[in-house]
Amino acid sequence: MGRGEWTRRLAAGAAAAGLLHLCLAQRAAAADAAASWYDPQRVGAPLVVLLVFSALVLYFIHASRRGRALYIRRIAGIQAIEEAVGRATELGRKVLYLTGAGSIDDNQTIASLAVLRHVAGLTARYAVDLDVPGRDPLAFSAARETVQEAYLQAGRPDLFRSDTVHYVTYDQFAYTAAVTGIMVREKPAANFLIGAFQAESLLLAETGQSTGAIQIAGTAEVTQLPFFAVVCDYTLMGEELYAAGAYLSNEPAMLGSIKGQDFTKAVLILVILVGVLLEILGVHAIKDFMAIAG
Amino acid sequence: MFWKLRLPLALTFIVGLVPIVTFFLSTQAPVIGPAVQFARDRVERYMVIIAGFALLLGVVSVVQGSVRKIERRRPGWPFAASLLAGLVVMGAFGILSAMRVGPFQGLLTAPDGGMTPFFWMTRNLFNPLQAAMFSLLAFYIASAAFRAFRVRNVEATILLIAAFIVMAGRTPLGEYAFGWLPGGERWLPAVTDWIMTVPNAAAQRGVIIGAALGAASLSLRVILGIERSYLGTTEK
Amino acid sequence: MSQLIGVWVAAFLTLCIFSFLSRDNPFFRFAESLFAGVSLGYYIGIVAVNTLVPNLINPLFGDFGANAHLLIPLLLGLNLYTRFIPRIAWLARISLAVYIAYYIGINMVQKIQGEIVPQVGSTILHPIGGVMTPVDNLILIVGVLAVLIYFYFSIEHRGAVGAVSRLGVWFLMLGFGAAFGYTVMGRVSLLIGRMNFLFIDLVRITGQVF
Amino acid sequence: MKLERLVNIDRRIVYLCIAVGTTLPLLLPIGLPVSSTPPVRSLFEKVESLGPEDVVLLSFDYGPTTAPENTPMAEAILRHCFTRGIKVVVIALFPIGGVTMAGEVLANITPEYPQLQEGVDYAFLGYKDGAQAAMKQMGVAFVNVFPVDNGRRPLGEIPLMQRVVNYDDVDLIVTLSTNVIAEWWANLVNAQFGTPVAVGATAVSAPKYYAFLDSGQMIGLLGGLKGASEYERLVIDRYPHFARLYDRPGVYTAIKGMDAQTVDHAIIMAFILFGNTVHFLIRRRDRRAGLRDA
Repeated sequence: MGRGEWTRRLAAGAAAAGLLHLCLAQRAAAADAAASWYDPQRVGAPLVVLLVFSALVLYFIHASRRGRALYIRRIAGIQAIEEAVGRATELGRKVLYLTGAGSIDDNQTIASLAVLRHVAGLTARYAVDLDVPGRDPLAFSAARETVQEAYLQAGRPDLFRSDTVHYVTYDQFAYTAAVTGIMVREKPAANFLIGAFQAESLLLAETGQSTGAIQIAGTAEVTQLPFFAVVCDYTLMGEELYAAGAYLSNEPAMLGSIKGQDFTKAVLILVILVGVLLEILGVHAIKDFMAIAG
Repeated sequence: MFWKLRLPLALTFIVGLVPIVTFFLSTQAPVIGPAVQFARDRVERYMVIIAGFALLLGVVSVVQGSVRKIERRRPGWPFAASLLAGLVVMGAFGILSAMRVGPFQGLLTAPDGGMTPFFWMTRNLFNPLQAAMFSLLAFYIASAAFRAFRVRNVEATILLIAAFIVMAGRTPLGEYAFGWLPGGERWLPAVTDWIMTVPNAAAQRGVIIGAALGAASLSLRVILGIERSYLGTTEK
Repeated sequence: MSQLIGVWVAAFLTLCIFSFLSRDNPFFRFAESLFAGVSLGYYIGIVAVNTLVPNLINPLFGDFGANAHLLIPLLLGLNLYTRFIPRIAWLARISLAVYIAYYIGINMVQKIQGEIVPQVGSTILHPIGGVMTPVDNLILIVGVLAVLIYFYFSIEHRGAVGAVSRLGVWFLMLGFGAAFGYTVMGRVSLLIGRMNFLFIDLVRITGQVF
Repeated sequence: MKLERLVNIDRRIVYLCIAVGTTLPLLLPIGLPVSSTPPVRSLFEKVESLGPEDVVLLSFDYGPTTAPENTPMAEAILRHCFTRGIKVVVIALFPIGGVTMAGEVLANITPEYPQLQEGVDYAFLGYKDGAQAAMKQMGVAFVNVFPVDNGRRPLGEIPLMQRVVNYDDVDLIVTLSTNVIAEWWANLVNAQFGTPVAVGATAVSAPKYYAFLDSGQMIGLLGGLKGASEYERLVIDRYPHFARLYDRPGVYTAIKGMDAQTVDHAIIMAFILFGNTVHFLIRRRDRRAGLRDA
């Protein structure tokens, strides 16, 4: 069975399970017997959304692999990545890449590693120094694998040194102090601040701004977005961060997954619109359904 | 090739589905109930232990880097020495406390309720350094506000006005501004509350829903083995 | 006396950090490198005492039979160090893969159950009404939809979609500005705390000793 | 050219202004007028209505990071209670430094009241892990949660604790809180046992407690330094002898802290206005120059 066939079947299966579940959920609510299999607190809206979402994503991955052309609009922050590395090449200065505060249990860090993979490929190709100081030990390990492999792929394993990806410390502000020190002393031409960030976001971004580096930030942390948006040259906000790696890879399967998540978004917008309409009419069915798991 | 790439990917697929499937199942379920219970209780503890081991990987990297710097007398090598000194002293106190060697009984409080050396270092070196670094934000937030809040275009102007109102509304300045009008001292604080609870909440909610979709989509890509930058391996 | 030395050490290090505001200098560099070392040592202690000893070592040494399953995380943890042996360095990826996979699965359901469903659910409101004014709900609904449209990647942002997406940007800017202004107070409080330490506590404690 | 220099002034000038604006008000109090708001007044009036027969439970649910905001609240409320002869039971439920904060505040305030006896007029029970469970258990008996006080004295030997068995013997609970613990006091203790709860919250978390005030689950709220300074002002106005205490130069108070806050906010806003004025002048100049050239 080919790979495309496999994803198509999964998609169809997920969709069918979604419909089946919708019917079952009504009964499960009435019959206590079903509750011994399900966790009644958790099935309902979350499971429906999960199945609809998975079905859409799998379908578009499949369609994209079959050669269907998918349009994805320009995202300024992503376009700027190559420009930033290019500038470092011109100036002969290093590129600094931070994967954020999160460990690899945070999806933002995984998304950041996908972007790092691309950035490392560029720095290898242009023979620019790359500096990835690590904060979380597991994220540091994964970043090291990522960068080393990117250099190997680019045919420049000679340029990868053991201090390209180096560890600093686990502490939020000790790490911040060390990185601001690097920024001020070594004046990187480009700073990438991509991943989960906490209060240190502004300390890092302001220091980087003062050294004249071009700064590309990306995070899904709602509380830190304002600071990146105000200080950095480009900011990948929330969903853009997660899409960046897929966008950069330009692989059909990756792009298909973005299309699938976009369609889910359209469905959710529709759910909100219909839900609001029903609220006006005094029918609370959709609101109640979404509130079950609240 | 199979072991190096396919095994990690196969493990990712299987291990990744476990929390998704067990999430919806009941621990009371017939047959699989105990397995669900196991997945929920034990695996989380396993992960904490694995993460604990990872810290030493970082320590090795730091020690290697610093020692190399000192050996080769690279610029700034004395600072590498002070780093190592801090690491060795504090780390030794920590490990001795973990092994309960001699006077090192307990990490933060000694059995008699007094301060351990580890705690003394935490309180007088570590915590003040953290607090000092954190408080630099007051300076940085001011300079960022000065530089960035300019009436350049519609977007920047909205940003500026919102920030300005909220800054005023959170201090007595907001009360003075319209205090000369009857009831005016409540205006800016009320507008501040409104901005925070209505438009700000809407923006945050939009970002959260979008980001959650993006994160879920990334999860799916990882589980399916489409996204594997983090493994450092590609198929090409 | 130990307290007196302590506060003066703390004060000195605080000033070293503050000196960075003027420019980079050896005092900051010293504080920064000491900070990195001490903090790493701190986490060694914390991880050893709070994680490895109670969750792994004590159970294994206490009652091996009942806790033999803990060999799984032990092996996966030790496996991370195969990285230092070039021939089998790739083995370390297995531990990473297992760790990532588990959390990536958890995150998927949690994002859907904990964020998407409740956030969408609480946006389904009667448009007339609200906490503070009668149009609050309407503004909230419009704002959420506009921001979601802004994040829509599959359509070019032109025409009507472009206009709604621009409205989404305005909502984002309003939110960002407000959040920025709102945070100022907390950050200034931290600085007040430090200044209070340098100018009031330090003097008081020194005075108490002499 | 000169105007451009004004827009791009050295950021250290901004830093210097903030440093001075924070330090001076601490050393030389300005005494900006403080007007009190209803949530603060209602807590103050509640304490005013209590006397030597009554008991207040004061819970330290914050750590050193928010001490500049929370400690002045604790001190003002404690002084208010001690002045009125109200009995106070002090506990700490915040894991990272709560008990340290409580100890420091007591060590600071009790010398001002030499007539008070520990164990008779107030009791310090110490810290308990697991705030929610502790709150529920204290509804049954304090001794279940705190078998001994912070000085390891059995509760049975403490005269005050012989008559304060559980929440039934407490007239008011005040929590000084940095996070969710305040909500638990309202949702668990007030809802279940009916004891009035008031909260001293950090500025960041204060807005979400308005809902609790509206629903009557909290009878008072001090929000951040602002709230603390309002309470201090109310206490000073009612008991003028406090003015001497609060005006001493070597003492940190919320009124001084609030002065610093207000000054710093004013400085930042002034810089923003200044930057925009210059920005506007540059644009006007350039537009005129453009007209001339054309």
